[in-house]
Amino acid sequence: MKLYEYLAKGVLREAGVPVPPGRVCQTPAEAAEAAAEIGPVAVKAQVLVGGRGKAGGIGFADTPEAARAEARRILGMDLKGYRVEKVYVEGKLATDRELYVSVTVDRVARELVVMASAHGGVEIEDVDEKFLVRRHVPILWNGEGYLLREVARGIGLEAPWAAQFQDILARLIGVFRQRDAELVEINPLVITGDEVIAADARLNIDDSAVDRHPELERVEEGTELERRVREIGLAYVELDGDIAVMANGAGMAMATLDAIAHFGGRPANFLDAGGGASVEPTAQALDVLVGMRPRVIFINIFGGITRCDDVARAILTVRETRGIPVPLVVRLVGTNEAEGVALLRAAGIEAYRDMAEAARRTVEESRKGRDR
Amino acid sequence: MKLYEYLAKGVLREAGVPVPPGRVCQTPAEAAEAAAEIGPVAVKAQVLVGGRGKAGGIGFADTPEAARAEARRILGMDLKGYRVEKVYVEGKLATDRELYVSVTVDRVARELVVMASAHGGVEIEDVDEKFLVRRHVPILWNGEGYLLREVARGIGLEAPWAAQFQDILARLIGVFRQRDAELVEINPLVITGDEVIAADARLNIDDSAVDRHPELERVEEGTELERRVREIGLAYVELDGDIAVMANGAGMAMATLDAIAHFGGRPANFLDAGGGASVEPTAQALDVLVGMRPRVIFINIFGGITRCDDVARAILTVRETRGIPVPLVVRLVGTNEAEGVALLRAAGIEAYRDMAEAARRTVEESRKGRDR
Amino acid sequence: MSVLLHRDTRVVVQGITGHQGSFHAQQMIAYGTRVVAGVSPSKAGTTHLSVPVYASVREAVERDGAEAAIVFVPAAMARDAAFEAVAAGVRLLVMIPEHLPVLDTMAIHTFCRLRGVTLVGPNTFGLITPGESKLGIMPSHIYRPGPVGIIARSGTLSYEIAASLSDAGLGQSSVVGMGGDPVVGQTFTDLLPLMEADPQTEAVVLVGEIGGSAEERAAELVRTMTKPVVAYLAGKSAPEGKRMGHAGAIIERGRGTLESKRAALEAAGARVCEMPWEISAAVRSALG
Amino acid sequence: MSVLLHRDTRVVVQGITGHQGSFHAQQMIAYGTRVVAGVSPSKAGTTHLSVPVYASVREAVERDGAEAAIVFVPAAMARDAAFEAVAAGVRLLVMIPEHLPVLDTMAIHTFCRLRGVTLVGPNTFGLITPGESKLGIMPSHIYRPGPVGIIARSGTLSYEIAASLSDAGLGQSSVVGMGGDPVVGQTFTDLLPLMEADPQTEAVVLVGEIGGSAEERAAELVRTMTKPVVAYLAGKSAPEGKRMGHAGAIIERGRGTLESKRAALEAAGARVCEMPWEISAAVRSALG
Repeated sequence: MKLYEYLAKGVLREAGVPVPPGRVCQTPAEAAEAAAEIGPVAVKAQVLVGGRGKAGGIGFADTPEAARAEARRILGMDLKGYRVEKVYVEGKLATDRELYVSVTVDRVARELVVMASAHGGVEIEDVDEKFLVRRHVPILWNGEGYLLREVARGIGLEAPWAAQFQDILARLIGVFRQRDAELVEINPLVITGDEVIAADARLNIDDSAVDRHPELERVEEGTELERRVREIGLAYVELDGDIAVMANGAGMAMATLDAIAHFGGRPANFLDAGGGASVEPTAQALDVLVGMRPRVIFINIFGGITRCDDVARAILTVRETRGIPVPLVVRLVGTNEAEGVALLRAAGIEAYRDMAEAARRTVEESRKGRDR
Repeated sequence: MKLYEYLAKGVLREAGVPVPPGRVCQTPAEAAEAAAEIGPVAVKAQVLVGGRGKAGGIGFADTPEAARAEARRILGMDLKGYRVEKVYVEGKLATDRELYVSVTVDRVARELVVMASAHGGVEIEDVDEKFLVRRHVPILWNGEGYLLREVARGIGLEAPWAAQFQDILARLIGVFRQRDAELVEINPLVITGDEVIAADARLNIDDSAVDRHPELERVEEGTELERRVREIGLAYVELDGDIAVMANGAGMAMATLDAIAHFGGRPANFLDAGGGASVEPTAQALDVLVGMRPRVIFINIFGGITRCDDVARAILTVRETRGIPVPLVVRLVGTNEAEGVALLRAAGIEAYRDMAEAARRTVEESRKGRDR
Repeated sequence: MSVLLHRDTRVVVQGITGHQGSFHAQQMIAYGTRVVAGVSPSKAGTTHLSVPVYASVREAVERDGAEAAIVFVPAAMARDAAFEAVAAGVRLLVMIPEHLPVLDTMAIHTFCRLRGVTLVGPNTFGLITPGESKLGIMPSHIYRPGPVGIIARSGTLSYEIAASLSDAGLGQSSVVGMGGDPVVGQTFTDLLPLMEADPQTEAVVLVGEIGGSAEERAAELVRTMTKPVVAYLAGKSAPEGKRMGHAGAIIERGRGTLESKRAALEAAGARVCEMPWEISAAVRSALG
Repeated sequence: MSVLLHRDTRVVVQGITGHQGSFHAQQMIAYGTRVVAGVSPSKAGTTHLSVPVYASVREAVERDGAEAAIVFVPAAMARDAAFEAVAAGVRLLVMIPEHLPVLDTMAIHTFCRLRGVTLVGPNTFGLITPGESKLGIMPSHIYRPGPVGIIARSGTLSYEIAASLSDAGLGQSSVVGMGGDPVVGQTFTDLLPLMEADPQTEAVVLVGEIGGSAEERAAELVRTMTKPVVAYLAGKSAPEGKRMGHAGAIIERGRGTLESKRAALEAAGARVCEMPWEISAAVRSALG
């Protein structure tokens, strides 16, 4: 779960990380009020994508009136597909230098890793490796200073900033651990005069740990359809093609998309119906696919724990209740394959055994659909 | 550093461990007042030794007047060599069962270890091993319930006490870690009706960690002389013999006592002058020994980092300033041995090379002293 | 021979009386797995599927000599269950649950390292030594004993591939599921040396996917192996920044792409198949 | 040969510009120890005793290939220094400071185990391979190369014994200080197998004392050793419940007595001497 900047900064502020004063606003009037309180401000679109600045999602204002105008401009704008619903009105910083610092998980070392750079303010993937300092955080690390000193020294910080940076870094690691984060990032971490202060902040929470953090405000992400499917408990990602896809298991679902692309088709979604799905969720999932109005629906099942007859029953249920108004290609092998195939055949649906053949046929159907 | 029961219970109460209401009192009048507030009470001598009960250091009182009388009896009494200065007046418990539970360090496993028994109320060393449940606390343990369940089950606890016991155990481990303890012990942990409550408590703090716990009240331990020598920064233990001993290094000091005992003598103290002591602390240490008015003083030095000439200078300093009115046996070998021996010889003191010979001579001198 | 799991491995099932635990314990027993006990604190003292049910793993270790534990408990209780098994002294720990917080997995992993325990998972289908024993949730009927080792990040995809190998007459020596999470106990890098050392294994199939760098790391080892390695990598069509079902299957800020993995493996001499159905022919040809 | 420390071992001294660190670094260099660098954040960039002084151990490891670190910092900073050395990748860590909180030592010990680092101490005099290298605060002149390995809980007492062995013409292969704390990195049990395996070592002297059960544990190993073991145990006259100089030298509630240790070692076949001056004759006779 990604937190909006203003929420991330709230968590950091609570943890003792210096952040500028700021208020989240939903109207230009609120923005003007906030600026009247704070003084010269930045007005920042609150969206869950990076690169806001370049896309025009950040403005500056020295007066309340200017803040109102900036808020009016930004609120409601479309930033990389996301409509801006809120702006964060925040005290403007005089920036002497911009640093980068983040904490994330190193999958290989199975440890947290700190990354820092003296060249902040640009996306981390654009920072040259040679300017990046990386240090692992041992699981037994409990504030020992060596780690903080090494990072501060590694990016060339000296007094009076080094001590402040070290303090901030220790707090960021603390936030990561206490909040079950998967990313804590301050970019840029700004040097202004003698002070070090977080100008922007990202805080992503481990989805698997969100439930044990009732103190954090929930942020919904993704399209409306994605949210709806996730509520059923299924993994779903919207794509931009015209072939609706369902498979069981994340790997099979990915491989199914790849197979469609292999034959020149364009998948409309990723949908993992689960490794051991039964009739009900499978029917719900199929229901979603029908609702997407694709050119074709491709169901690719390798029945391990999933039983092919259950899948067949789910298909028939959906066809009987709401109908399936688009071509349907089914590939069905594995546990109870014979029963499943027989059930479908009795209803006039021919199932494939071979994944390649089924995927090719699916793509052909999608072309036919386009020609119609 | 051992904490008095009332201090230990204060720490436990703060950590959420159930303890009876209680007040520490220095006069019989205070005890009566406390009893008036609390109701029927136990009046308990606050001393740093076990076995108070058997020694008469605990009394019970149902009325304020009885509490006054018990306090009068106990305050000022001598318990195993310690004068009782304070009593703890604490709500009396109706005891159904007495359990034992403690957390300490397992040196071999280098982990904390929990010990528990359904047979509490007696000293742990008297509990049969087969009634003791031992479980290590992994350094990564962070409240996982398996450990708590295993211990509770191991001592045969069932509902409604098991859950309370588990909660208490988790808190005791927390206290151990947060306070840098070396022993947390509740004996007995009492079952009274549906409740589990700590009737007695020991909390010993790791001496090496006391400095980082300014929140803990300091408790002075040992005789006045022991405290005085420790303030100089030397390791000192009072013994009951008549030969004052100084050596450099803990092992050498122990071996020196053993050598004296080996030849039939009785050491008056253990004193480790340090592995690399220079003139000043050595002179201070010797000064203490002289003040003890022993029959003989034995100085046993293996000069490694310690320089023999420094030791000789310290001896001569003390002799010149305050005088050494008892026989002195010096064994001096190692670094700068020749200079040290020469310095002493010039002052009329003959040093030994051989530890055995010196120890034997020391014991002979002590016998002479006794004959005088 | 086989890696990690043998016909004699004594297994305790944590959560044996739950819906999933009970079903799969039964399947494992039917396959021949030596399940010696189950754990379920609320059902302690009973018998389930003809094995004793205890309140703790420790009892299973002490009374029945359990050496391996498989965990079927909800994610919220998984860390406790894992610590319990490790503290009780098992040598192999298979974590089936999905949705474990990554910090929990890191703690479990570290505790396993300290106690010398082999951790498989979490979010894994487990592992199977065909014809001997299985410790997981995979369908039993698709495997045949044989010369091919499989290491997979994904369950169903590995079933697809195992079945196609079996259909082609290519049995499996050991099949191990890494698990679909970002942090898991055993990765390709931990398992490849076991496959290389196992006399039964003649070729290894890696089933990888987008996210992380496990495949790139594996490539470093593939370079030094004497046995042929065939790989299939899923997620070529996955967009950046989206989790593809597995918590670990995500391309983040340009890292974890399929291209990077394919390039590394091919440069190391592995045969990377374009589609899963090409695997069995590739293995056949690699075995010569 | 020798255990743990050789003439080529590259050493970094943490706290090299402090009073104690500077003195002993000089002594070590004079003895022949290959001190390649020192660490002292406030003096970084300077040269001390002809070696570079860095702000971090990492620099010493990366630039000068330091493999061993010896720590001379106040107890309050010792945990930080130890973590720094381990994280930087040294293989051997010698902790001289006394008065480390036990929980700190436990954390350091665990971190060392996770990274495969050999921890000696804390509260140790260090270790020496006579004639090759020393890593500690022991007086150099008392040792001679030879066939006797010494493992000691106490510094000065071990000096006494080493000197008497040297005087008797019995040199030492390796002398290792366990440290006087309740929890230490290397105990008799960890070191005896190294002595047993070391071809230069022909007999082992254990210098034990009251407190804990390290000697009883050692006895279990002594039983299986081919090399003779001679022991001296200090603290026969120590009263119960009193710390005898070392934090670890205390008889608590009847545990850690000398009698228990002596009985265990003798039952295991070790020769336990009554007094330290009897050691060299006992070793001479054990060597035959």
